[in-house]
Amino acid sequence: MDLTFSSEDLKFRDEVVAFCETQVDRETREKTRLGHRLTKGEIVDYHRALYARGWAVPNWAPEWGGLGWSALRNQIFEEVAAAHHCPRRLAFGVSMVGPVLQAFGSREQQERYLPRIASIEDWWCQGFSEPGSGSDLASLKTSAVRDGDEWVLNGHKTWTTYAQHADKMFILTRTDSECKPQKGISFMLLDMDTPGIEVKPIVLLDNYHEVNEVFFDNVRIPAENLVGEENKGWDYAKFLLAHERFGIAQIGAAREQLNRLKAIAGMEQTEGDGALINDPLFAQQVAELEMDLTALDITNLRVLADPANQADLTFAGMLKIRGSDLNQRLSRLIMEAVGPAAAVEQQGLVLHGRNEPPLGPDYAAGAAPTYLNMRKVSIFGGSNEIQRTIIAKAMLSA
Amino acid sequence: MDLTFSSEDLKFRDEVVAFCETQVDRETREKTRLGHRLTKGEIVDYHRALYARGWAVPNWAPEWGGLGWSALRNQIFEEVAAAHHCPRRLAFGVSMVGPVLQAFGSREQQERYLPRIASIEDWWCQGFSEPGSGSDLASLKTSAVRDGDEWVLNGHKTWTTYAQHADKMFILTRTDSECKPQKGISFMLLDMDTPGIEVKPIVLLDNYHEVNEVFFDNVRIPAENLVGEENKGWDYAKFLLAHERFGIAQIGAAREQLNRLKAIAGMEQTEGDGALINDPLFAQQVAELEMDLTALDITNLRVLADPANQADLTFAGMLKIRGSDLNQRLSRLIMEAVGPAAAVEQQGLVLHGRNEPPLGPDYAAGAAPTYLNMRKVSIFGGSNEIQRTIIAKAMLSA
Amino acid sequence: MDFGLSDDQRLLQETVSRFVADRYALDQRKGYLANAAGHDPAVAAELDDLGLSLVQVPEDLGGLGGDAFDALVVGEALGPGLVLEPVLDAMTAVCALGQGVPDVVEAASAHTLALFERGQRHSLKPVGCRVDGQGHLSGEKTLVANVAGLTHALVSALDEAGAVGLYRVALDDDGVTRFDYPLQDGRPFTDLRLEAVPASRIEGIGFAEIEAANARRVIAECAMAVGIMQAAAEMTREYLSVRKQFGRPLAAFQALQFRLVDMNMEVQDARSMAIWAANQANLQSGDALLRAASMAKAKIGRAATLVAEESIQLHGGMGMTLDYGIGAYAKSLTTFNLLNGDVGFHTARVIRLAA
Amino acid sequence: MDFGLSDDQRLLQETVSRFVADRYALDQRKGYLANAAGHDPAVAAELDDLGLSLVQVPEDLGGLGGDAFDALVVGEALGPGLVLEPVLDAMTAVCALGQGVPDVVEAASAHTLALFERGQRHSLKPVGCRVDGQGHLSGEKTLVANVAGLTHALVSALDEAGAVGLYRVALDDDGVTRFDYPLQDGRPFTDLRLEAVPASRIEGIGFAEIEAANARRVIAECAMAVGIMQAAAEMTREYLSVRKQFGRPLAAFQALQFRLVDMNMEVQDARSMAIWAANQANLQSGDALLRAASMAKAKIGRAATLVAEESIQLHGGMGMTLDYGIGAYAKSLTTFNLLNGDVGFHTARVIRLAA
Repeated sequence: MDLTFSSEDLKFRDEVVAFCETQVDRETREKTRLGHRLTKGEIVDYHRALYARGWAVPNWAPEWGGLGWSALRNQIFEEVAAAHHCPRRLAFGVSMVGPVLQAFGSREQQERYLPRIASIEDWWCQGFSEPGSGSDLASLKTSAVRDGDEWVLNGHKTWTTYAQHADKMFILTRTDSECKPQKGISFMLLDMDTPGIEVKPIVLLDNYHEVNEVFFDNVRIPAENLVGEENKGWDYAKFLLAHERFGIAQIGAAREQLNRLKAIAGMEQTEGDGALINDPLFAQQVAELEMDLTALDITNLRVLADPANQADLTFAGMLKIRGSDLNQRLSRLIMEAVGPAAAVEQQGLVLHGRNEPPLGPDYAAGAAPTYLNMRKVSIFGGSNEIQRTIIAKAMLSA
Repeated sequence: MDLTFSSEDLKFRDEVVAFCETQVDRETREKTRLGHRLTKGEIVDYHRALYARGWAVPNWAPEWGGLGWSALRNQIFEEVAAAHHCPRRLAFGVSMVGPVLQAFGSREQQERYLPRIASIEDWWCQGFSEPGSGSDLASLKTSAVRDGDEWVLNGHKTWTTYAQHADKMFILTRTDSECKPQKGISFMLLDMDTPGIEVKPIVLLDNYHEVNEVFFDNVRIPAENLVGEENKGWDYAKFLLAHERFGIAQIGAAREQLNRLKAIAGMEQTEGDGALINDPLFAQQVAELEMDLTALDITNLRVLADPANQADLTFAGMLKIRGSDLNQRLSRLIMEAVGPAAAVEQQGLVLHGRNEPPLGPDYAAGAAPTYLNMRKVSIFGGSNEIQRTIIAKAMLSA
Repeated sequence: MDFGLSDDQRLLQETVSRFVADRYALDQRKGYLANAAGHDPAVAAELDDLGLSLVQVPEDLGGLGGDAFDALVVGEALGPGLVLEPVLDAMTAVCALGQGVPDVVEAASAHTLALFERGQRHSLKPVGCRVDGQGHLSGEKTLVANVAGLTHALVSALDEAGAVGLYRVALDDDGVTRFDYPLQDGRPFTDLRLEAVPASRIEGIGFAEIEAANARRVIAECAMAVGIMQAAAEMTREYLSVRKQFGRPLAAFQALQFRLVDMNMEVQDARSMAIWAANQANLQSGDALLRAASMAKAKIGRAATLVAEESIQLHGGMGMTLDYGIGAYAKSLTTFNLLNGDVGFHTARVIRLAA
Repeated sequence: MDFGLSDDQRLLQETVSRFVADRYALDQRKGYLANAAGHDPAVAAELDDLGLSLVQVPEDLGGLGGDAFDALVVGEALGPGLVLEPVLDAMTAVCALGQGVPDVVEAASAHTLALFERGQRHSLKPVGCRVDGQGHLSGEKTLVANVAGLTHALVSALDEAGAVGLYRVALDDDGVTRFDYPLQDGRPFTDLRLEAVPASRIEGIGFAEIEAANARRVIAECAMAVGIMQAAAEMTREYLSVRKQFGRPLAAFQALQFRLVDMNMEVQDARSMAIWAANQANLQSGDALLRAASMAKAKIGRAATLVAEESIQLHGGMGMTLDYGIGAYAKSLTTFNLLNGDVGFHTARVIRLAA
């Protein structure tokens, strides 16, 4: 057993530090630190910086710009980037549709789409969930019917993150309703400016427009936009979801939150013990979160470093459940550390350039919105209930 | 709304205090306080004291010595008795078979058994659970077959509390195996000295012989020992279980444990803050238990004082779940307050009159056995999982 | 021992519940929030007509002669409406004043409470607000309820001797500047900057009286939180019964059933705690009152977090949306926990004031 | 970064696991407990032959040259057997001595540790044990592991100057009186009364060294607790799969499935924490080592309580019986948590030594 990093890994870490400090916009990082939302342009600029550094698609095949980063190296990148308050990398192009196209797409599709994903010329969104089929994806109803050289798409997707920014969508559609639900689904690509698409915002608890409903009314998709074989979409979707696993525990984000928590609790003054961090009951919660994070960090590394654990479904689900729980608890404790000032809905005020004194310290505005937004991480992307069901199945069939 | 006790209730409370202080054996109370086990004789003596005071069967019909105590008055009795470390009242005769006989027994059965229950001339035990039908009582297999003026009983009961002390058993047996499981069950009475009965001890986690397996090999029961109608036993059992509800939250026991916890934590000295009770992290757990007990106490009174709540199955289950959870947490925290001395299995030593210095303070010996024994309260008498299932059904059918 | 309502209490409960049902359906409330004032002054006037702020004022002083149980009834009934007007503050204003100032009793709901200061977290001790020898109050207060129609604030401040007092100031004074904002749960609030504002001291009110009055406010807020939790739990129960997944209603899944049961137990526990605290408010004063309020808030605050988070989780994606009602309940419970002492603050006070 | 075992570690693991499988099935262990000695000296001799106490001693001093990862492997593999002999104490005895005393290295497993005193709870500070000018040690120690074959104890005591030292005393000295008893988990322990017992001071060992050695013992005990938890979780998984109720295996009930999953996550978390702590034991000293040990014990202690209680609950009535194996696991986890610092003690130390 050896839990130390190799000298190559340590050198790589230094490179990431240098990148974050010099190549990532300082204001963007400061906004992220304070829990404020970024504009589309700020997010795109971050990805352009990654592209310029050659780090846009590190896990792709070398042919398409991949670097063969190990799982550990990915983790190092995520942790350093989170510690420097870099934005989260967008997954939809790079980690979702990109690998699917490389594995199952036609040569033409690969050449047409992959370079534009890497350079973020195209912003992709994901058309999987539907009203009535959140966790039960196989029950989806949006259908595509073949009509000559085109498919005609009708239906309704929802929870579509950043559809309002997207140029393209990859979508699961029902192309055969006679067979078993999983068998009649196809995987297609879609231009968001095709006539018949309507994007309607869904505002989440944090008052932020992040996800959308997307309606399709006789949207015509060229036949060449089918990925792989007709009615094999369910397999591609499973392949895609398996690729989502790295970084699922959100260790870097949790560590950044823990540091923020300690910093805030060191500044907030209480009546009794001076700084809040000296309040034993508060300090206990911080200590427990630190212990939990320490354990989860090692569990995550055990998965990253051991292919057997990667194949073990009990671990993937555990990383999701524990990671989401930890990040949620951290966001709640940060909000409590901020205290009454967090009860003020001031994010809007600050963002809209209100010319008044701030209603609390700079770290106050983002605390409650972040807490509220964080409620989603145990719901979206396979709820924690779904994860527990998967783990139980794996444990009990062993 | 009025949460005060009437002057009659306060007077009654004083009477119970006087009874506990003057009529209940001091050594018995001291043993109970320290979590040591009582002999059969000590338990019987306590019930004789109750009988002498006229309080043996307060909830029975006046005809059989009942006093018409209100639910609140029962609660007052339980709390005062617990505060004075009186033993728990045995339920099997007074609260279980007694009410069943009054409601469904023949006049002859009533006259024969009820006075001897009240005066504790007969010690009763309960023959319900079987291996393989713990929570799923309806699947019981012990059978009684009619043979002339007798029933012939064969089978196997388990978890039979104090069967080793018992003179009589009330038992559920299958008398018709053709019909729906619930329909073919009868309720019978049994002399424990009938030939063919074998009682085998089960030692629980606390090293104590409290429950038993009971085997029946062609045990002959007189036909007159059938209670009520043949194959109606399930109804009588449900009636019996509904009568078990008062005192289910074990508020008195919890309050006594909380006081004991505070006393111990006030005596145990830590390196840091003097007495353990001054350790903020420990004090927090004590405070939370106090808050939880305060709420449960009121919930219990809401049920006692309001017939509508009594009929509401969500409340009965809640009292069982919350009460068992609270008492279990208290027993754990008492054990942790005692500290390392609780790790010593010294109950055996102390009880067997070992003539050596005690290995810890007097309150140490009973701490871990009590904790371990308390694990049962969320399992026996309808596990907390069964309770949650019942509550869910009640909530969702509303 | 009687947990039933008196006839007067039943009438009070029905009156408030009817008002909430008629005027504070969640969709109506959304409309009020969209107003520039952050609430609907016409609805506020209707609410005002119910006279709830005078519930605890003796009858001979023009009130309803109720006690903390009546406040409990009002709070619990207001909860499901997430009422935007500071009814409980007005109640407290009257209490804090010892019911001795006719101006306030006559227009209780025109008075807001200004007890907290920025950077002081949950402390009630005035630090920056001071009154000079001419009776002019200067300083800043934060987290002050701020609906249309308010004319006065009751402000805690230090006098020249350093003693804490409570002062009545007119909000239309030139020395008063407001910084308005909504809370996370939408309620309109404000920060006040006071520059040499004429202030009349309320006789007989020192720090102990302010603390006691605020403890009663905490207990009433707990009752309102219980009302919110009941509504959230019921909404979740309905959702699980109706919503289907994998071909079955969500309520058929045992793990979700058990969590619904646990949520329901939290709500019942919280309700019991609110009843207990109201009883303590009737009987206790001094440290015993403060400790009772802290026990209630610590216990009910925990329950509020659990109910808020579980009801979102059990709603799944729908729970995350601003428009669906459960989010409004959850955000109100979150705000409840952030203000006027959080669970940690009150737990520490329970320990400090150990009986 | 490599979580795999080296060839030596794999061999060590297989050796210990085979010993546990062959000699420490739970039924065999029950038989050992029934012996007057509270364990089986013949089995103890077999265990002794494995030389586990020397795992961390350098090869040139006659040890196996391992590090804390090897101790982790040993502890985790011993866990499922609930081994009665104080292997980890013997390991610690060698560590505490800085591997400099040949007598101890040669007979490590004949040495027991006597570090705690009655009434001092989890404190390692000697209070009543003192050594006089003639090198005679007097006082009492509690909770000392006590199997047959022990010849010496390493006792912490104050010297005439009030400094803490570690002393080697012979247990057959006339001044030594034992009060034997079993622990809750059955292990034979004793209290020692020492009356002017000749004691040789171990050079170079002061309070800091004792604390550090004990922190390593805590970390090894955590590894053993992880081994116990894994066995308990697996036994529970099997029970749920086999046992039927209402006509279905218990494992078909979703609420029970989820609790099994949660228990499994606790075990994996605990295992990760034990690995982390072993790494810290290799790298750290001083406060950083103490804090790492406390983080491990606080986290794993919590997991141990959950696993002990849940595995009993999920077993239902069977879980309550002394004879069924799960109870033995649960009682060992309970005992683990009561000794050598409980969750509260270690959490407080994590806070006090905050990085």
